[in-house]
Parts: sequence; structure tokens; C-alpha cells
Amino acid sequence: MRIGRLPARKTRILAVRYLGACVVTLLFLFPVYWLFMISFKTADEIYHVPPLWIPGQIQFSNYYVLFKDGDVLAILNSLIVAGVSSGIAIVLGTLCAYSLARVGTGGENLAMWIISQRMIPPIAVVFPIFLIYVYFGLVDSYFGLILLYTAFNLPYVIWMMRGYIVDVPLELEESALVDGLNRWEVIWKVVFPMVRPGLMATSVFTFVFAWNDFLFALVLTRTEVITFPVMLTHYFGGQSNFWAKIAAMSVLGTLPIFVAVSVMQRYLVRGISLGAVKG
Amino acid sequence: ADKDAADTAVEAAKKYAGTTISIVWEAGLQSLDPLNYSGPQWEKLTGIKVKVVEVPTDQMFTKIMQDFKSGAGAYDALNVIPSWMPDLARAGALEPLDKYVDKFGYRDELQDIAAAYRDNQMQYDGKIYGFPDDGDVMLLYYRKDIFDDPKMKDEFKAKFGYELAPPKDWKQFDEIGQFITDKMAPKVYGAGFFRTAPYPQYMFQERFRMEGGKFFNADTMKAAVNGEVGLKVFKQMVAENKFMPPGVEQWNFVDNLAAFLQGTTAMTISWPPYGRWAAGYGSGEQALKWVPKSQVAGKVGYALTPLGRPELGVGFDLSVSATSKNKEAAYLFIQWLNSKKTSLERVQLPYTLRDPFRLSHYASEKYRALWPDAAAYLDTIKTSGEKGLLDLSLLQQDKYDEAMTKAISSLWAGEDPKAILDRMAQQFDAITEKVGVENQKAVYKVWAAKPGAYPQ
Amino acid sequence: MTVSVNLNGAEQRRPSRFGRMLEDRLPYLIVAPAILILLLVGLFPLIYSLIVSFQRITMTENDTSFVGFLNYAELFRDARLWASLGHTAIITAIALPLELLIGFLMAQLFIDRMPGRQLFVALLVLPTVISPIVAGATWRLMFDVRFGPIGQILSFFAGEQVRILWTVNPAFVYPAIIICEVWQWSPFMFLLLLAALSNVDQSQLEAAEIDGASYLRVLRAIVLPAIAPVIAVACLIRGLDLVRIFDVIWALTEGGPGSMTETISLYTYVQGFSQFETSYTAAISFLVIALLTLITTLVLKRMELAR
Amino acid sequence: MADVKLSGVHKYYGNVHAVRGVDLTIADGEFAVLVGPSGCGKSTLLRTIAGIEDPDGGTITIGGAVVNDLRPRERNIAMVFQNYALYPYLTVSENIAFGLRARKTPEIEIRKRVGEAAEMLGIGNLLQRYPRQLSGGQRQRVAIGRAIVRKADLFLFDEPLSNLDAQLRDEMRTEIKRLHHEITTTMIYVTHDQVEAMTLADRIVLLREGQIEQQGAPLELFEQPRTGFVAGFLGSPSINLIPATLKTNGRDAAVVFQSGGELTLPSAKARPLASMDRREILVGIRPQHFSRAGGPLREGAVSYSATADLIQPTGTRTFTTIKIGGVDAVAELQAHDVSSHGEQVDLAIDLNRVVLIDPASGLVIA
Amino acid sequence: MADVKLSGVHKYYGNVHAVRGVDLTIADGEFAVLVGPSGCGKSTLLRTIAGIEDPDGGTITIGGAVVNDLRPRERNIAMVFQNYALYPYLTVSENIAFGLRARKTPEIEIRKRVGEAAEMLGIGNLLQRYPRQLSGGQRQRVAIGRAIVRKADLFLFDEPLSNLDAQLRDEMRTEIKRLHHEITTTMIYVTHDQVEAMTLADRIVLLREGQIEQQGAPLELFEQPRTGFVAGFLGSPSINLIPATLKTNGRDAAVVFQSGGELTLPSAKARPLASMDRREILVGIRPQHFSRAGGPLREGAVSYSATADLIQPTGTRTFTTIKIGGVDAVAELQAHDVSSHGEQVDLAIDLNRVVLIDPASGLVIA
Ligand SMILES: Nc1ncnc2c1ncn2[C@@H]1O[C@H](COP(=O)(O)OP(=O)(O)OP(=O)(O)O)[C@@H](O)[C@H]1O
Ligand SMILES: Nc1ncnc2c1ncn2[C@@H]1O[C@H](COP(=O)(O)OP(=O)(O)OP(=O)(O)O)[C@@H](O)[C@H]1O
Ligand SMILES: [Mg+2]
Ligand SMILES: [Mg+2]
Repeated sequence: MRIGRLPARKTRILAVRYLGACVVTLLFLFPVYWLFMISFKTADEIYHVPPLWIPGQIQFSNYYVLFKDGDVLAILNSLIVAGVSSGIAIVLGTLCAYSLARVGTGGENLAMWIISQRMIPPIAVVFPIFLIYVYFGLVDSYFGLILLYTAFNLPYVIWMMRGYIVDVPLELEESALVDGLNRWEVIWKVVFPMVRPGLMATSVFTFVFAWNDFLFALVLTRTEVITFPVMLTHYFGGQSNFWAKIAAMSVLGTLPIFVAVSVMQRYLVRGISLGAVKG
Repeated sequence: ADKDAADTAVEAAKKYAGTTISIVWEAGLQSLDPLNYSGPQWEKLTGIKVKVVEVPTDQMFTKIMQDFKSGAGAYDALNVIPSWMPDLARAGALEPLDKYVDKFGYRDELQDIAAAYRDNQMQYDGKIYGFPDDGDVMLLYYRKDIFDDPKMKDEFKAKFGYELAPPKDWKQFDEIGQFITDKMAPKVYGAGFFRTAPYPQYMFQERFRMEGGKFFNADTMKAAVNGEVGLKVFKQMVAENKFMPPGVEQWNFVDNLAAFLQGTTAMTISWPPYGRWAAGYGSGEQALKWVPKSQVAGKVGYALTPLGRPELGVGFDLSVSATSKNKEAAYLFIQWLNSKKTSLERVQLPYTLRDPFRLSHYASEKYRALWPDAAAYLDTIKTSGEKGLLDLSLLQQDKYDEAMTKAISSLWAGEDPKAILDRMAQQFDAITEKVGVENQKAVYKVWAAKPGAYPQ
Repeated sequence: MTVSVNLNGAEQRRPSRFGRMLEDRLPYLIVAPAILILLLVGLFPLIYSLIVSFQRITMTENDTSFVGFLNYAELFRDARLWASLGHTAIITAIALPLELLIGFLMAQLFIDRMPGRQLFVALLVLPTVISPIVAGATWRLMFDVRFGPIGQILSFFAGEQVRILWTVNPAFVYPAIIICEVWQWSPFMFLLLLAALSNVDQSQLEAAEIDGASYLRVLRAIVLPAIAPVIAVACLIRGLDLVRIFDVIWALTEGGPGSMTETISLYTYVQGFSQFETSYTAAISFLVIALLTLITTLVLKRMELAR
Repeated sequence: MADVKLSGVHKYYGNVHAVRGVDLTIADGEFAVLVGPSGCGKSTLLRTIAGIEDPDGGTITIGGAVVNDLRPRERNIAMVFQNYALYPYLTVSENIAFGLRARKTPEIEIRKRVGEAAEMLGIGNLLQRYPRQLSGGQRQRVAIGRAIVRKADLFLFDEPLSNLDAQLRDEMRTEIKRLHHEITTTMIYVTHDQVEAMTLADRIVLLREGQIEQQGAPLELFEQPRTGFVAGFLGSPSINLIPATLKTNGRDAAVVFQSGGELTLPSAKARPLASMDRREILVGIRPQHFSRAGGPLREGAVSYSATADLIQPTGTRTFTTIKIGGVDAVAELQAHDVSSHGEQVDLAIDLNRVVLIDPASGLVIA
Repeated sequence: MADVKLSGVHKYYGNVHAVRGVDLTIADGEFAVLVGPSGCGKSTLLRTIAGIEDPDGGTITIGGAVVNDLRPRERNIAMVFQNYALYPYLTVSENIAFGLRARKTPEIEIRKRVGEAAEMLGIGNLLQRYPRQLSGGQRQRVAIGRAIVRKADLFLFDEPLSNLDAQLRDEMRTEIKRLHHEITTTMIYVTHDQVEAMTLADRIVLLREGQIEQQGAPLELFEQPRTGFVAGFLGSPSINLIPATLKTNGRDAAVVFQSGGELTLPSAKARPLASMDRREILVGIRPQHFSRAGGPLREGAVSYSATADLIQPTGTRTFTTIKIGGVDAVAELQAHDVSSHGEQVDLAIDLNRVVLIDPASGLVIA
């Protein structure tokens, strides 16, 4: 809000705001910094009293161990599972959203049912899903997790994309119809490009959701497709708390998200807010 | 037998060359054994690949049970905590092993396993469901340099009228602890314990029984933990925190270890690996980099815990999953692992948490020479094992354990001990009721009759 | 225009009859895969679970006979269940307003243009996208009484050694959880509110300034009503998230000390996966769903009314 | 190129009866403008012709063939939308080529046609830009370009200028008119702006509540409106409608205002009114038919003295609000005819062009 | 009520120099209209006066006091925004009362003033509604109501009518003019619509690229533009600018078109041109200064024969595009003066009112 900005005070106000901004940002980033630092510390430094704010030297042995022991496969698993599932969810969800938005398929009821799927707490369904997965032998398979995350993300994608699609001027589609495209082509050649920013934002979020999921992965993985959050918990335990590994793995597991978010930054804020405003 | 069990297993297993077996192992340090040592060696010997599935302890039961329920057979061999054995066996998740033991001539070598483990952690309902594979027992570690310091000795004697030495009972423990803390804190505190789950629960079990407590009324199967004895133990445990380093309530295995290795605590009670690491055994190992270097090598003494009947505390069995598709190969692998020959190597791996559990381990000349005090260490373990108290093991033991764990964590949080105990008793009763009072009573009777269950 | 190949009418693509039919049904066809998956993974397990909740399946027993509302009746006697619901409610009731307030203050700080604002915003997103399990682990490190920086910082400001056992001391476990939650999710609120605030019609604010309205009046009469829908939705989203809070607590306190911070998710997990009370867990699930549906409906109703 | 015939076309949106039985024939090459107030069904009718909406009754014929069952892309029409409907992620040249690409026209041909169209519309230098980099008028040109490259049989425009500002609107209007002269394709143009309708149309089709109120050449509608609605809709500023009573006397007739005052009608106007003595009517006088009285009155004109209320100069002409028959009326005078509020002016009213309307039926009587 | 004085006001937005040294005096009670093409800095100037933007140079005086350092709320002004800026969550009456409440006016007084304002604007029956329940014109009235209850010293309007459709715009324009007659507060009104500017203003201030191009009474600017820009900006359709060469011969002067053809200027116009033989100029002829030749030519008029190209009837007048001096020009003729494309028409051009512009400086020479 632009209230009370007088020339004399302008620079002072700006300075105060900068100070505020820096303090807030430091405050919020400090834990992340701490995590980073731990990942570079040796055991002696981690267990040093009082805590050290800067490691004696940057050394990568905590990471090296993860690579050597193949723990990073968990990151690969996460990439596969989160990547494929959000890809599928985006495509199927957007198509569904198109139909809901433009044709009103199923009316408000269908839309409400879909969004209500999103509101069900995972803990309430993880158990039945586990039982069903057991029945169909989907436990501990890529397919199982991908299917699950796809389903988990679909309501979100549909809801978000419905919002974006509604905003695409109908006339663009009509114009394309008159210009000689059929419906299918209209969807691919007009609607998809039009909602690209929305798609970007939505895919970041679906990816992040799938990436960060712990509960489902905890329950539905055994040996083959351990994902990153589950791997992380392997370092907590009764007999051992491998802070070095925890920190290094956390950093590795945060990097892909960080990259995704940075690249998509400009779509992101809009994505978040639109989802909320339209939700 | 002329051929040892390890060789037998290897010979028999060769026909499975090329297959892969998976074995559930506790995540973290424990897994380094099969990952770095036994797994690769087994593959070299037999051509069978070993896949190690690392699972954190508190998820192990869940995962094993899940896998069994799902019938997926993702796991072939298992590490099983002995107190779960009744549940897993009853559910049918474990393969009975007797027929394999006979087929592959393993009975003799089983006799070499220390009695505490062999008699208590191997069978359920008369059948073998797993091979005890870890000589878990609690030891008291203390700083010889402090206990032997003449000045300290004199002052202590003057104050309390007896020699400064490893405590014989908990009163002594408290006095010594308080004394050292008063003298040396914050550089050194009298003692430090691993205060988060699962350890304090075992300590409670031990002390409760040593003070004369009984878990249940054997006639009614009503929980009896909330009597005078329970209250006394709880109050003592809380009081002891006062002379331990601040924040001890939060300590886990590693925190406690780190503190002891750094010389911050003068006494602690824990599993055998502390002794090895404190002595600096294996300190050059890459795999031990996660532990601070020992500052107390050569200064550590080993003793029985106060009152002399230490808790056997957890332990591990090697078992075969009932849903495995490679049962025989899995069996052969665990026989080989557990055999005299292989296990002796394994308990000497500097980085593992597997502790000596065979008579032959205790007697091994090689082991006894690993570091200056190694012989004393092995002797203390052996004695501790012989005198060890068994962990409570009932149907759905997991639930009783959870109740105890939660109770103790509430205790640290400063809740009224009596209230905690009452609640715990209530929970015990509820669990018992759910399991079926009569069923449980029968199981409890069998357990309570074992020599290691209650001190005579 | 000059002579050119005439490409109208006759050469247009005429789809086959089948093509036409497909095209006409297209809107329905493209809904199908998504709905199918949702039914498969969303609805089907729920129904299955509903059935199970009327049976008596436990770790060792597989009694599939109908036992009526036995499991549901059990719910009412389960003090730990209600306690865990209470814990969940406490966390939600404290964390949500805090996140909202902090998010709002941050948004106020960043609402005006200033050079480098994009960078600040980009950095501030980070906590929100980090995996909750990582967040929990990080804060456990932060809170550690000896090796963590929080105690050190507090000591510095207090001028004496401050030792708080964040995950043990009953007075501090909730603050610990809430600090972690607030740290992770205030930026989310911040982003939402920043966008909402930037959408507030600038000229309305200018008009109010000319009209001479005070900051509070502007806030009350213009800003808050304008962003109310966003706040409502944000609260709904975060509220639902908070109700299902699991990872952070799993990593931070594991529900302790005792069961003091055991939330409904944690409790359900324990029932389902460490105690294998299959049928009972199903009953709990339905209780949770029923409660959430009730709350969500009420909230949505209110939003509708407010509109 | 093609003629268009609608017969008995109906369209419902749920309960809304948007088009209520329209019969309309537009000749090949004709420029027809659908005009009418907002919501009267203009867009709906146009979209029905395009095939974007299916009619709920009646037939639509384009170039002799019934097209009811054809899809939009099969009708070979081109359409320009109100908000341009440009694809924002395509460049201008890709936008223009879009329809051709959809029809798999060879690239060479596409390039040629796009070049020609761009040339024609003066946007040759913008081809590589994106729509967001264009001004409103340029966007509108691109939209038109997209339509003309198609060489469609029929062009449809739905309020193509309503998003432009006044000056640009004037310009683009001229260009569209010129375009029609050049390519002489049949065009149907929707607007609710009467100036656009008047200036562009070969024929105006004035719609009201889903029905055709009147159709014909622009000046025909302007000068011989069949209803008060038509008279009121066309012309700017709007026609002044003043309630009055007829007073006839044999061949003579006069209108008597309710506030007193009386205007005698010229005989041509009076003739059909003979039997209507004492009838209540509305007298319609266009602002342009007032003038400052000075010198002899023209045949059929009467003089009227009034007080200038508001004076709004627009340059060469000044709109002056006066009271007549007790109501406010606007007179369009020359720039310096009046200069100050409250000034007394003598006006001449051209009664030959006055319109008399029956207030009950809305029909024009004379 | 107050007069407003700006002297040397500058305003930058980053690198954009939006207002470039404006000196302006507006008398107490005057109705000043800031007009100019989009982006010329009108809104910026207005917002600077309001105090929403801080000037980067110069002083602003309202009612004799320098207000540079005062906040908007301290300047006692009222402002009406383009998009109305009504508070959507308050009722109409709360909206109108908002400023009064903020100033802690007693409730009784508020009720009275709101009632009066609503009465004056004819929105008395809407007081309990919310803005979203109002039509565009009603909203605009509420926005004005909000301004007038405040009894501010100065009213500012930023394109208050541009979101309305043509008819409503006409209506509201009339009302604002009337309002000014009634309350006679100083008003500054921004628009880019020249019709609005002409009809509303006591004084027009024409801005161009952040500077004042010309200011004065509406007809003064229209009839005596100082620059070609002013001539072109005012008037609709726009003035026709035709390149030509001056040919002088003692007291006589004529313009010679590049395509041939020559018009002899009347002596009044010719006088100042004596020394400018062979100079390149632009001849500006307003469309209204063409007429169909018939009967004797008026003093200062010449006849010119042309071919009607585009014909755009608007009712009583018809815009006809003709070629003159090789370029297209628009002539505003009577309705039936021309009827078909290609028709040959004889026109009279009123050369008394022609404007001659120096193409290099853009200044009007005569
Ligand atoms: N998709 C629709 N659903 C329901 N009613 C509609 C729809 N489109 C138009 N209508 C209604 O049909 C009637 C005619 O609408 P139409 O858009 O054809 O009017 P119009 O003459 O084009 O108006 P405008 O000048 O405002 O564009 C209106 O009453 C409108 O509300
Ligand atoms: N907030 C701003 N930041 C940067 N430049 C601005 C800002 N506001 C206006 N400008 C620039 O200042 C110049 C003057 O803008 P202003 O809004 O005053 O024009 P205007 O005459 O009101 O135009 P319009 O008729 O389109 O409203 C323009 O070049 C514009 O791009
Ligand atoms: Mg329309
Ligand atoms: Mg502006």
C-alpha cells in the first residue's frame, strides 16, 4: 500500500524496508544454511560444543559416502516416480479440466467430487490403498507409486487447470474452429499453449508434492523403489543418527526442487495465488 | 562334526548360484556387515547375490509384517528382534527352521551359542524360528583414570565411607555420579545415559525386576508395574538425570556414545560396541567417521551393571521369511553367517554392532588380543550374558514396549511418575484384554518360568 | 490479389463418420482416464476400507465376518484417539493464525516495489517447497541442546547459558513443532497474500488516501474484505494440511514426550502399521474423513455466506 | 463468395430465447450490418451462421447449400472477433498463417498470401512481432489479416472495433469499408454502434429482442424508420421525443405540447393524420433538424424560441440543450450560434423531417 | 474552493520523463480539462496535484498554499477515478460517507450530506445496494457522489467516463457539466477524448509528451490552433492535412498541391505569407469546411471538383473520402450530397478557415 510516502522520508522508508527484508530472509534461510553447513562438517565438528557456525573446511566426504553406497539411487527413484507421475497427471488432468471447464461435463458435482478427493487426508486412505496394493502386487513397484502419485495429484491439476482454462478466451478456440481445426487440435494447438504458464506452475507443484511425499512412500516401498524421504529416515534410528548423512541427503534431495522452483520462479507465484483465488 | 557348518552351507548353496536373496537388516551401521563384508564374501563363495534391505529399527517389525501380509515375498532372510518372535511366529511370518538345521547339520554349532541367547531367543513353542546372532547385553563402562585417581579416591572414601569403585547398587551409582559431577562438571559429569527409546525401557525392566517388581499378577494377568517398586525406580531414574549432563533426556545412542568418547561422562551403561570403540578399536575406519574420535582409549573399565543382573536388551535373530521364494538359499546364508567360523570374523569387524554371542567368541585368542583390555572386555560380556535378564516377551510385545517407551518419555517430560505408571498399567491391561487374558497368561507363565526372567 | 491455387471448400478435410463421432464424444472421452484413476485409487480403496471397518481384522486374525459397529463403538472409548485429535486441533489452532499473521506482515513488507524484490521472494519460497521430513530433521538439528544453534543464540541474548530441551520439555514441544510449521508455511501464506494484496485495486487505496482514511480503516474496509476469499482458501488449504500433519512430527518428536504430540495421523499410522489393527484403523479413517468433511463444509458454507 | 439465407432461425440458451425466428437474405458480395442494443441477439445470430452455435430451428444456407449440419471448419468462412482472438504465443505472421496451416496449404503459398495480406493492411513490418507488442489497432489489423488470407466465402465480424478508442475506430472503420470494396466478399458485421452501422453497411439489419425490427439501406432506416425504436436507435445525438397531442382540422394538422405551444405540420405530414384528432403521440425531432433562425424560413420549417441551457461546443457544431414541450431536447447548432448559458435563441425546426410515433404501439405514424 | 497553480512541475518514472516542466494556473471555480494523446502525462499530472505522486521538481499551490509536502488527505481534494474505485464491500451510502467518516464528521451531518448528494445525482433509491449491483452509469454517479459530499476545494477527475458506453457517456457528460454549474468548485478533468474536452471545458489544457502544447477556451483551440498537433487533435473526423507549396505574389498567395492544382487564399489568410514564397507547407482543411457547391460561392470559398471514393453516411451527414492534392481527405457533406462510389462531385472549400502549417516546426503559420 502506498500510504504516506513523502519525498523526505522516502529513502529512509526504503532503507527500513530493506533492513526488514534482509532480516526476514536471513531468519527464514538460516535453517537451510545450517543444514548445508552440517553436510560439510566432519563428525567432530558436528558433535562440537558449542556448535560451529562454519565448518573448518568444506569437505565432501558426507556426500561421497552417499554416492559410494548407492544411497543416491533413492534420489533417482524419486526423480523417476515424481517426474513420470506429474507428467501423466498434468496431461490427463489438463484434458479432464478442459472438459470440465468448457463442456461442464458432470456439472458442479463432478468438479466438487474431484476436489474433495484432494481434501481427504492421506492417512485415511493410505491403509486401504496399502491393502489393495498388496492384493494386486503393486507394493514396491514404480508403477504402483506412479499410479498413486498420479491419482494424488490429479485433483490438484484438474482444479488448477480448470481455473486457467476458464481464463482462456473462448473466442480463441472458436476462432481456431472456424480457421479449420478440430476439437482435438484445438486442445493441443490452442489451449495447451495458452495455459503454458499455468502448466508450468502446476507441474512444479505436482512434482514437489510427489517428491516430498513421505507417508505413501513409507508404506508402499520395500526394497526396489525407496524414495528420497524414506531413505532419509533410514538415517534416523535407535542406534544411530547419522547427522552427516541426513544433512547431505537432505541437501541432495532439496536440490532438484530448488532447481525446479528457481527455473519456474516466475510462473510460481502466479500459480500459487491463482490456485487459491480460484480454488 | 568334521565339516563345519559354514563349509556345509557354502557347499549346499552353490546350486543356487546366480540367484539373489534379500535380507532385512537394521539400517545404518549394522548393515555395513552384510554390505561390506559378509554379503560380498558369500557371493564370492557361492555365487548368490545378497541384497541388503536397510530398515530403521522402529520400522522393522512393521515392514516385515507388511511384507508378510502382502505375500509379496520381497524379503528372504530377516533380522528379527527376539521379543517379536512370538508374534511373528504365531502370525506365520517366520519359517520354522528345524528341518533345515537337521538337513544341514547345524545342531552342534548351535550348542556353542551362549546359553542366555540359545535358550531364550531361538525358539517359540518348541520350534526354532531364528538363530541368535548378536550378544546384546548391557555393560557398565567407567573411566578408570578418574576412579583410580588417588585424590578422588581419598575424598570419596572420606565422604561416603567406602571405596570409589564401580557401583554395586543404584545407591552407590547415584552417590558416585553425584560426587564426580560435583567435583568435575562441566568438564566431566558423573554419568550419562542413552535416554531415548528404546534403551531406557530395558533399563527400567532390569531395575524394576532387580528391586523385586513383577510385571503382572500371574493369576489375574493384571499389570503390576504401578506399585511401590515401579514408583521407586521411576523416581530414581528421574533423579539421576540431575547429575548427568544437561539435555541427557534427549540423548540417543550416538549422543551418549559421543559424550563418553569425548570424555564428558565418567560412567555409562550400554551395549558392547561402546567398549570396542572407546578403546579406539577401528578408529581408522572410514565407516566410523560418523563418530567423534575416542579421547578415552585405554582409560575405560568394564563392569557389571549395579546389582549385577544386566538386561539382555534387544538382540537379533537371523530368520527366514515364510513368504520367501528362496527359503533354502536364505537359510543357508543365515547358517553361514551365524556359524562359528563366520560369526567370529563378524563380531570382530571394527565397525559393526554385532557382539560376541558364542562361547568360542569369548574364548577366541585373536579377539582377546585386539586391544589391551580386550580380554577383560570379553570376560565381562560373558559374565553379563550369563547373568543377564530377559526382555519381557509376550504376545504383541510391541504394544507393551510402546507403552513403556511412551511412559518413560513422559517421565523425562516431568510428569508425575505415579500417574505415568498408572496409565502404563492401564494400557498394559487394555492390551492384555485385547490379546485375550487367558492366552496371554499362558505365554507369560512360560516366560516368567525361564531362569532369566526374574531374579531368584 | 493475383491468381493462386484455390484451396477452399472442396479441398477441406472432411473427417470420417467415426472421426466425427469421436470428435463429438471428445469432451467425455478425455475425462475418462483421469476419472478412472481417481475411482481406482481414490474411491475403490475407500469402499474396501468401509467394508473392512465392519469386520475384525487384526495383526494375527483374519475374521471377515460382519461385526457391525463394533469398531466404531470402540472409537469412543479410545482416549488416545481423542487426545491425538486434540493435539492436532491445538497445532492447527495455533499454527494457522500465526502463519497467516506472519505471512501477512511479510507481504506488507514486500508489497511495494523495491529493487531486488524478486530475489527475496525467490529465496523465501525455499522453506515451503522443502520436504517436510527434511524440515523436521533440520529443526531437530537446530533445536539440539548441545549441537544446535538455537540454544546458543538464546544464550547469547539471555547472557547466560540457556538449555531448553525442545523435544522433551512439555512446555516446549508444541512451540518446537509450531516453530517448524510456521517456518515452513508462513512463506506460503506470504506468497498467497502478496499476490492477493497486489491484486487489491490500487485506485481504491488511492481513493481512500484522498478520502483521508487511517491505515486501520483502510485495512478493515478495503484490504481485508478484498483478500478475504484468498485468506479463506489459504486457511482451508493449510488447515487441511495441518490436520494431516505427519512428517514433521515424525522427524521432530515422534509424537513424544509420551503421547503428548501424537497427532491423528501419527496415531492412525501406529494403529495401522505397527499394530496392524486393520479394521480398527479403517474405522478411524472414516472418523477422520467424517470430521474433515464436516469442518470443510462448514468453512465453505461460511465462505459462501460471506460472499 | 456466397450469398447467405436464413429462414426461421431460432436459438435458445436454456430458457433464454435469444433468436426468435429470423428470416434474412444477404446477397453475394453484400456488406450487411447486424445492429441493435446489447443483448438483442446479434452475436448469437452471427455465431449460428458461423456454426459455433447450432440453431434450434430453421435453416441456414450459404452459397446455396444448407449448412446446418456442417462444422465451422467445413463452412469456409472467416471470422473476426471483438477482442481480436489472436494467439498470443504466435507471431503475427504465424497468426495470419494459422488457418492456412490448419488446412495444410503449401508453405510457399502461405508465405505469398501472408505477404499479400500484410501488404494490404500495412502491417508488413510487424510480421515477426508478438501480439502483445502491438497496439490495439495493429492487433485488429492482424485479426483481419488472418481472416482475409483464408479467401473464405463469407466474412463475419463480431464488434471488431469496440475495443478501440474513438479515433482508431474511425480509422479502422474506413479501412474495413475499403477492404470490402477491394475483395467484395460477402460480409456480415455485428455492432451495437449505430455510426458504424450507418457508415459501413450496404444494408442494416436492426435487431431487437431476437427479431428483426427493420432492415434496409442505412439512409432508408434513418429517414423512414418504421418504429420509434428505429428512429431512436439511429442518429447521434439521439432523436428528441416530445409527448404531444394531435390536433387535426380537415387537411391541416398540428401537434400541441402538453406544456402548451403548438407546431403546425406541413401538409405532406398532415395528410395521413386526418382521422387522428386528439390522439396522444410522441413527436420525434432530430437534433440536426434544429437550426438558428435567421433570414426566411425554409418550406416546412417553423420557428421556435427557446432558452439555451447547457452548451456543449464540439468544434464546428455546438450541442445546446433547450426545453421544448416541457422536456429537455438537444439541438445541434453551428459553432457560434449560442455562446452562453441562459441565452435566448430563436430556432427553426424542420418539420418535414419530423417523425410522429404512436406511443402505444411504437409504430411510426408519419 | 481554490485556485491551483503549478510551476515548473516535473515528474520522472525511472527513466521516463512523464511531466516536463508544466506551468499552469487554474482559476477558482474554473473547469479545466487536461487532454492529449495516450501517455502524454495527463494522469501523472493529475495524480501529482492530488498528492498520490510526488513531483520531482516544481511547486504545486492549491488555494494559495504550497502543498508539495502535504499528503493527499491534507489537501482537501476529491477525486473520481476511471474505474470508479468504489469500495466493493461497502454499500453505496457507506461509500459516499467514507471520506466523511474518516474525517470524523458527526453521523447526523453525514446522513444529511449523503442524502443531499444522492438526491442531486438521482441515486437516492440505491443507497443500500453494493457497487456490484449497480450499472456502469450508476457506479459513476456514486463515485461522483463520494467526491461531492466531501465539499472539497478541488475536484479531480481521471477519465471518469471512459469505461462507459457511448450513450451513457453522453448522458454523464451532460450531468457533470450541470454539476459544475451547480456547485462551481474548481475542477480538473482528464480525458483523451476531444469531444469530452470540447464540451466540458472552460479551459482546455492540451498536453503533448509531458508539456503543455496549448491552452485556452475550447473554441479558441479549435479555431486558432497554434500547432498542427492541436489542429489535428481537435475535431472529428480529424482535420485533413495536405502537403503543398506556397506561391506568393505581392499580397496574393496560393497553395499549390504536389499533384498539381492550386487554391488561391483569401486576402486575410494571404497577408502574413508575403515573404514565404516556395515554402513547403501543410494545408489543413477540416472535413466540415467542405460543402457541396451549388449556387454562388461564399466569400473566401473556392470550388473544387473531386471523385467520391468511400461514402459513409451517418444520418444527416455523410463522410465522403476524396482525393485532394494526391492524398485522401474526408469531407463531411449533407446526407444526400453524394450517393455512390466513384461519383464526381463539385465541392466548395471554405478557405477562410484553412490552417497553414510549417511541416518542420509543426507551428501554424496562418
Ligand atoms: N452462452 C450463453 N448462455 C446463456 N445465455 C446467453 C449466452 N450467450 C448469450 N446469451 C443471451 O442471449 C441473448 C443474446 O445474446 P447476444 O450475445 O447474442 O447479444 P448481443 O446482441 O450480441 O449483445 P452485445 O451487443 O452485448 O454483444 C442475451 O440475452 C444473452 O444474455
Ligand atoms: N507507474 C509508472 N511507472 C513507469 N512509467 C509510468 C508509470 N505511470 C505512467 N508512466 C509513464 O508515464 C507516461 C505518462 O503516463 P500517464 O499515465 O500520465 O499518461 P496519460 O496521459 O494519462 O495516458 P492515458 O490517456 O493512456 O491514461 C507514459 O509514458 C507512461 O508509460
Ligand atoms: Mg455480442
Ligand atoms: Mg491516464
